[in-house]
Amino acid sequence: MDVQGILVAGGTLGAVGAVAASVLAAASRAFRVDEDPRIGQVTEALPGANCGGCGYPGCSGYAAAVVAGKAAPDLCAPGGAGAVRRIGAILGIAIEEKVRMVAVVRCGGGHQACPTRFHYAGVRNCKAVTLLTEGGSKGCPDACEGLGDCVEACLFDAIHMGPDGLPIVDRERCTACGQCVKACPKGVMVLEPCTARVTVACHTRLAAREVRKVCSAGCISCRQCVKVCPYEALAMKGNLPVFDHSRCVSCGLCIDACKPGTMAARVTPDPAVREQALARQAERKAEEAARKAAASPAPAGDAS
Amino acid sequence: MDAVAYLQLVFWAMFVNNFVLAQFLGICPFLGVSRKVDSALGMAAAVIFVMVLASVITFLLYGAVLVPLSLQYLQTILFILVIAALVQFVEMAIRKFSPSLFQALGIYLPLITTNCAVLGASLLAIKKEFDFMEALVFSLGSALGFGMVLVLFAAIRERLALLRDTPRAFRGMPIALLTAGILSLAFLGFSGIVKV
Amino acid sequence: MARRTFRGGVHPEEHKDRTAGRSVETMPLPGRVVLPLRQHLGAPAKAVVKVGQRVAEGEVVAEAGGYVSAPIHAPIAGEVTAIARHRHPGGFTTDAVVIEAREAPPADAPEGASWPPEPVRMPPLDPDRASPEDLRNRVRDAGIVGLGGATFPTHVKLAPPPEKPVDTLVINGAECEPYLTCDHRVMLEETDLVVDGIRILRRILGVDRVLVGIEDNKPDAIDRLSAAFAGDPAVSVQACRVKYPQGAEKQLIRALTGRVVPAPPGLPMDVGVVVQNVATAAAVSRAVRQGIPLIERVVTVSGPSIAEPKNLRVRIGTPLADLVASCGGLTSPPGRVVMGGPMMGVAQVDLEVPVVKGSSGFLFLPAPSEEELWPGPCLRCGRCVDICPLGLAPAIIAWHLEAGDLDGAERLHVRDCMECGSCAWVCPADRYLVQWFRIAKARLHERNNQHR
Amino acid sequence: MPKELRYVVVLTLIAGGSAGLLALVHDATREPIAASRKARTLQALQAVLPEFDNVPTDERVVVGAADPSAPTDSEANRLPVVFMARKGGQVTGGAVQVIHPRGYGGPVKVLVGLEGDPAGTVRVRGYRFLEHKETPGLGTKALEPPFARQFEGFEVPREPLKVKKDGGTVDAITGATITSRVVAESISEAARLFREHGGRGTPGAGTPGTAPAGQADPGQQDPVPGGGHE
Amino acid sequence: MSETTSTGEDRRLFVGPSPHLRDRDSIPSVMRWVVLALLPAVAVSLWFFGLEAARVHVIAVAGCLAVEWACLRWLRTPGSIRDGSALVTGLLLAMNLPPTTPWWMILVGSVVAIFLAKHVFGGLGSNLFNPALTARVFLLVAWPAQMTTWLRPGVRGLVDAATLDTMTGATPLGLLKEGRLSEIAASSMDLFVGQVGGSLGEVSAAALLLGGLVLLARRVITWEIPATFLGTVVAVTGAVWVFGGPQHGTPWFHLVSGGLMLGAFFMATDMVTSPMTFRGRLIFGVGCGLLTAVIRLWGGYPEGVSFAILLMNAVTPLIDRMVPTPFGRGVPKAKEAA
Amino acid sequence: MSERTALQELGKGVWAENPLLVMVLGMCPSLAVTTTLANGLGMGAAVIFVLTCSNVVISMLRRVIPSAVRIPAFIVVIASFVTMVDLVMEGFLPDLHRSLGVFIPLIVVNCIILARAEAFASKNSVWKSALDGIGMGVGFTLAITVLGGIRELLGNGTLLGMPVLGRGFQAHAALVMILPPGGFLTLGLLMAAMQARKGR
Ligand SMILES: Cc1cc2nc3c(=O)[nH]c(=O)nc-3n(C[C@H](O)[C@H](O)[C@H](O)COP(=O)(O)O)c2cc1C
Ligand SMILES: Cc1cc2nc3c(=O)[nH]c(=O)nc-3n(C[C@H](O)[C@H](O)[C@H](O)COP(=O)(O)O)c2cc1C
Ligand SMILES: Cc1cc2nc3c(=O)[nH]c(=O)nc-3n(C[C@H](O)[C@H](O)[C@H](O)COP(=O)(O)O)c2cc1C
Ligand SMILES: Cc1cc2nc3c(=O)[nH]c(=O)nc-3n(C[C@H](O)[C@H](O)[C@H](O)CO)c2cc1C
Ligand code: SF4
Ligand code: SF4
Ligand code: SF4
Ligand code: SF4
Ligand code: FES
Repeated sequence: MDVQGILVAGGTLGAVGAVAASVLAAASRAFRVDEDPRIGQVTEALPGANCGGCGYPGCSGYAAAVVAGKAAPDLCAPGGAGAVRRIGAILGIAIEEKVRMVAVVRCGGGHQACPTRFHYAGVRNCKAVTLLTEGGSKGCPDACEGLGDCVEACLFDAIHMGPDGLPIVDRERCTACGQCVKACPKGVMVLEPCTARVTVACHTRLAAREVRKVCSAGCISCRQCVKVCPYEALAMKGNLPVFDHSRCVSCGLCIDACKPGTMAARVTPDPAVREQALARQAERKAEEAARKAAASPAPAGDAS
Repeated sequence: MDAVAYLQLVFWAMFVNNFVLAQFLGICPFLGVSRKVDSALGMAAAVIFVMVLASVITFLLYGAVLVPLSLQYLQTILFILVIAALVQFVEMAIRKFSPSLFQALGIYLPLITTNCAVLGASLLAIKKEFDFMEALVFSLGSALGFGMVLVLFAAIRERLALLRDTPRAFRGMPIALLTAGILSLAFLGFSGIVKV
Repeated sequence: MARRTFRGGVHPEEHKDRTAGRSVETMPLPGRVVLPLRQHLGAPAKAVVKVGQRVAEGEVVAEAGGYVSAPIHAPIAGEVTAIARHRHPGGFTTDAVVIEAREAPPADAPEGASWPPEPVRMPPLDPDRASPEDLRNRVRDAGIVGLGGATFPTHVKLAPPPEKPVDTLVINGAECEPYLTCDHRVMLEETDLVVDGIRILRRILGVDRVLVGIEDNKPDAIDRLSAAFAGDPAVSVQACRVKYPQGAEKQLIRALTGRVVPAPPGLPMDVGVVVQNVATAAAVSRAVRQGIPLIERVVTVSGPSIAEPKNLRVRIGTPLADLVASCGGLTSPPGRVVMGGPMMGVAQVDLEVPVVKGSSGFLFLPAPSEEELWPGPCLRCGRCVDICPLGLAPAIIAWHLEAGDLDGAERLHVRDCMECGSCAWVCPADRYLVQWFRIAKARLHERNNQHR
Repeated sequence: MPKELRYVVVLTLIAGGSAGLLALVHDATREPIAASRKARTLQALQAVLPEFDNVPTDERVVVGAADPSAPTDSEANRLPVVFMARKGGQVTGGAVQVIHPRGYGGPVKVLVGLEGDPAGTVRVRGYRFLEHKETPGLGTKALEPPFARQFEGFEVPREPLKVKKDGGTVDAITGATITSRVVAESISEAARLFREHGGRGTPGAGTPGTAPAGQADPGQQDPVPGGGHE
Repeated sequence: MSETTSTGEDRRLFVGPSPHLRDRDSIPSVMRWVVLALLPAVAVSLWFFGLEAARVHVIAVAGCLAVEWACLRWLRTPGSIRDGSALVTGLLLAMNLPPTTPWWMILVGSVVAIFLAKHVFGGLGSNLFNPALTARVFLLVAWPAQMTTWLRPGVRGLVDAATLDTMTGATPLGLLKEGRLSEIAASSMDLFVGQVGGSLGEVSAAALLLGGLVLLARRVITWEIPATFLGTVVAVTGAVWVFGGPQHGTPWFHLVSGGLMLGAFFMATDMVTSPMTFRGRLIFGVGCGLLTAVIRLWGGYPEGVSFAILLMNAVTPLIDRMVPTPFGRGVPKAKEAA
Repeated sequence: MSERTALQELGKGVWAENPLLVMVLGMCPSLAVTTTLANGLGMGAAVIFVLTCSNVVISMLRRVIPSAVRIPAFIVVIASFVTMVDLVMEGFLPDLHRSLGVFIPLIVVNCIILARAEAFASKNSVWKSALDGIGMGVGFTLAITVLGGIRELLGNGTLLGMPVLGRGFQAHAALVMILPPGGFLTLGLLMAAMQARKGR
């Protein structure tokens, strides 16, 4: 059989192939749909978590918005710098990178420190408690309820409930998508730059006097942290100290100074930084003393 | 064959010898496009359309081209070529005329090409030596059966998705497969009702 | 008379016998009252008094904060000692005016001023002569809000927009919540006021048909009102089946008129009906005929932990602790204290809350059982679906919510839920269904606000 | 339209080329395939037939085919076939392929080997399922000793065989009566066809397989040739 | 809660959402009623099959409870061994087995029921398929011979393999399937009372009916499923009997033989795996009845109840999508506030 | 995606990207033919052959084929190899050919093959495509052999036809395992086991 057989087979299938290809060719003409191919590319560049943190419905929605120029290319927190770079490459634009943020728990009032006002019988959900009674179940109206709405909300499994009923953020996993911030009815979760290793674990609106009544870990406005900071990274705003993150070097001296333990280390401070800070503190003390000493005669101050 | 026989053939193809649960054809789209009832309905419609059309075309090509030329050994390659082209054609058409359906079916339309059910229906119709009407009815029944379990399964999976207590190890594909297993166990109840 | 009713509903144990037969006792005037500025739906009232100011009983201490709002009057004479945030028995915190009774007149009072001063009253109106407009303004100025629990300002309901003509007034004497008997007692003891109030309301609305719906576990009230309206063809007193929530307005309208109020934002007005509670009617009569503003109400104090369950006539603002004292104190520490009925009432954190216009009762109930504290998994028994008076599918909505699917819940109309509690009551797994729906409604509300 | 033209050219070439290549492979495998098919038939026949020195596949009758000795492929597949075995020209037996339409999982194609003379006593020599969907481990027990042994050398009576449940003599397999029935009835039918067509080389006139004569209870148990598809 | 002290000093109130009253039914009480309602049928099975029946009941219940305990412990799915659901499953599994079922098969059945059909899905309330029936069908398909070996009623002692053959008989439905309806010795009264071969729960329609009525009276189950299920079977088999001939069996025969009563009152009504709406339950019951009749009349298996219920379990999620129209949504819409 | 070494390219299909257990592709043959260990092996071998050859050819043709007719073109290539396997197997391994039945032609539509053609071969060099094909094929084969082994053992009491656990066990083999439900259930449990291991 042979050549003829081969030709018949080849010819037959070739003909069918030709017909199929022609139909497809015609169809691709007739049914042309124009879509910016970059939308697909951008979608691929995104992590595909569909977390909605960007404010668009799903990653592809965001991709369409970015390509259309309706959204900034750096809104995807989970994608991080990598995604921004890739999107920039696809769209041919240069984008500067942002400081990575991370979620932080601004409350130290766990079950022990800040007991509840009543026994709660209901859905184990923070939002539920705050709807039931304004201020929630804790003594402090701003305390963490500890029922884990933030844990539920995190799509990246970055939050776990600690033993004392306070959430603990896994800083490696957190993508700063902000879902926990949205979910927390008590405003406990906030995003801070990941360089900030020390935070104020309290955000109460109560006055110091009332704080003492309801919570042993809350800020009592004693100002010790502000005083001890050698870099002037802390200042009181209302009842609470506030960080200037650009100044804080995370030496942790304020942690030692804080009696209730409101100042909390999210990452253990580096001992070297601490040494430096202590030195700086000593220096400043000396300066202070010197200034005081020099105050009365007032000679030309040696600037340093 | 009379009308009753055709009905029996449809029943057989849908229930007794269901493509997915008894014949293991088209499992990938069955697992892939069954997360939402709406997309399952779309997929079911697409498969029914493609499957019947493909069976008819391949049946005719087989009888009119391959048999006279003694090229039966080309049936696989010819059938799949026709199916692939057909699917792509349908895909382009849907994309043009119903972008919403296209969105919903998304990446699954091309999956029909690699849906063994479509090729399977074409091949089985030849293997079982059906005549034209039988082949048509058989492919329709098979496609309906596929669509039916797809939709059933999609409703089941929508419910599975609402379950919060499924142990971690079983979430997703394992539970879907185990459900399909129990479903196919239940479908064994149809065995013996009609023999074809 | 056919017993009228609606679809769905449940039959909780009534627990009414401990107070149903006890006539209303008037409590002595409290030494101190707390008047939250949000005692009604709508805009909070605005305080018009200052700390240190002396006020007479019936004097306005806060004026309406808008059209949908109501003024608040001093229930006792005394000195305004504070205007500060105070816990409201509704589960929130709000600004409140605190008035303390004083033994002697203030130092700067004019010579010879007596203390306490004469109560302030509005001039009486003759309901047959006064225009509907005047009558309605009187209802407004008297600070009357719905006493059936919803506390919607009554004058607003009495002014339906012209495109929604009202042809029927429904009077709600169902009192379907277990334990509560205050409306029952009002119907028995203040029949004249209720009847008169109904006539006034009818005149304001200009309707020819009044239907009074009373559950048939109160045959004495049905008889009393039927007799009072005998010969008045416009008013018909109807017995309704004992079933919770017979008193919910949509259900009552369905039972009495057969009309179906459209789903939210549909209102009774959409089917030509206005619903008012019997106690509201009595309050209207007082305000019109005697010029007395809404400064007191009847409250049922009951529950297993209370020594002498009672129906008390109480001044608004009276601290809850005073009520307990009037009822002989507590026999055992209660597990739960609830304002309102057990099905829809609000649990209290402690007893430091005042009686407000919407307080129909205070119940001292045992602590929840273990099963109630730790609900089981949903059995999908469908009981909740069968009995939801609004025809919702509570369990299915709750699955969506537990799985974090707010949109799914919205598609299933979670917003329609009136939080009657029937579904959670009937659930064999004791699931917190209603609470899930509250969360959902709050989240949907937040989401909508965000989008604006 | 150069772009579209390119589609056509590429696809045509690939399709044509593939088919050409396949033609070559087909050519090369044709012989082995034919050989292996034939070998399998013969192997199956050998297993159930008494000794023979002819080529039974060449001496067959396809009952009901338009031309019983030269049937089409599909006829040979669908219809009962009688193969004759001879030794020294003498009929020693035959093998009959019947299709029982009511197996547990659908039609069963059974090859029954018979020994003896079509005109005299006919004994069973063995049987095989050629195509079946009986349940492995249950229905297939019908091919294994305890059940199969009762047919070794079994003299097939002229009246139809029945399992005990149907009031006959054959011991059925517990839990697989249906398959047992298939075997019993197929043997009966095979013997009938063998008696009718054996030794003649041509089918009996007027006995197309579609309406076999001599059935005791056609509604209940007729292994109708071509009654099912497989 | 850790703060609750035993000294009585803790005067904090409980604060929770309304309602603050609950119906007295709880999961354990519901399950207790099912067990109670099954007792008459259990007693009948013990009467007819003696020690063999007791053996099956004990192994099935113990097996299910043991697997339940293990699953709760290792998979941490919700539920508690004390909620009684595993006990019900165990009893119903036993009722679905022939009295001679080997012990190891019963244990495999327990694992299939409790692990595969229940806890894999998330435990009580989450399963899609009726656990006891999944196990029964699994065993039936896995070991068809053992699962269709029926002891004659009245054999009270334990049976060993050697004597087994002399003590077996066919079930009425098995005979029907083989076209030997006339050989059914049992009178229709025997069928009703249970003087026939079959699974433990297939024998006495009367005892099951009694239990079913208890469940209905106690409102553990609602009438829709049993009524439509039984009604459809009667209607379909009746029609076939009238038009197709007596060899298909009378509707009464179908009503009182096989597992129909057990299925209609105890298994199709399993709330977890049946629809939640009134209309849904009607559809479910009709579907079960239709499938049962079709499988009994034309299928390869003599009994169709278990398959029918399992198949309808699979359709339940689809049925449950048809939620009722909420009050006030069927009428012309009020003007939607934007 | 960083460059992979040849070994990684080969190895990924076996575990991390196992086409059956991880990517859930090629389900039909995996479930249908795995009633015995031998079937699994045979099907596996056929798939390795087709996958490797088609990967190579498609990778060679990847610059020639316009994307609009990409799918038909790929599938024709695949179908050719499948038909070859079919013909060769029928000629030389008739028994295996019979037991694999209609699933040999259906290798054409085995999603794994087209998926690899699309996702890998059409984007990578010939050499890498070959490695990918072999790796994926081996991964698939391993998975279906395990599946076939379990099902044959539990469903028939044998392995490769031998009653490894004794005749007593064989007599009580669970039929359901070699019926369709057994396929779904075994694969489901296998995947759950994989997921449980990964979860640790
Ligand atoms: C579940 C539910 C139950 C109710 N029960 C009663 C009741 O028993 N008696 C009553 O007067 N109002 C009841 N209401 C309030 C009525 O719906 C309606 O608001 C009231 O009758 C209107 O009259 P008002 O404005 O004079 O209070 C209930 C509301 C709900 C949502
Ligand atoms: C048991 C058995 C019996 C068969 N009987 C026939 C037959 O009678 N006639 C036939 O053409 N093919 C029959 N076949 C099919 C052959 O295997 C094969 O198709 C044929 O002998 C080869 O083709 P040929 O006609 O070119 O020799 C049978 C196969 C088997 C297994
Ligand atoms: C999964 C399954 C497969 C079966 N396969 C067969 C079979 O291949 N052959 C058969 O005769 N019976 C088979 N049966 C059993 C039949 O359904 C039927 O019960 C039996 O044949 C009745 O005969 P008996 O009286 O011997 O039990 C099977 C049953 C089940 C559950
Ligand atoms: C009325 C009723 C019927 C039940 N029927 C079954 C049943 O058929 N099979 C079963 O395994 N469990 C049954 N149960 C027990 C329980 O619902 C079952 O274990 C759950 O399906 C497990 O999630 C039943 C329970 C009730 C209340
Ligand atoms: S911890 Fe908060 S911000 Fe970080 S990933 Fe989780 S939800 Fe997002
Ligand atoms: S941080 Fe907020 S959301 Fe998280 S547990 Fe505390 S209160 Fe709940
Ligand atoms: S609380 Fe809502 S969902 Fe529950 S029964 Fe009442 S209206 Fe229905
Ligand atoms: S009543 Fe409770 S258990 Fe029953 S379906 Fe509703 S939520 Fe589920
Ligand atoms: S192999 Fe994927 S659909 Fe069949």
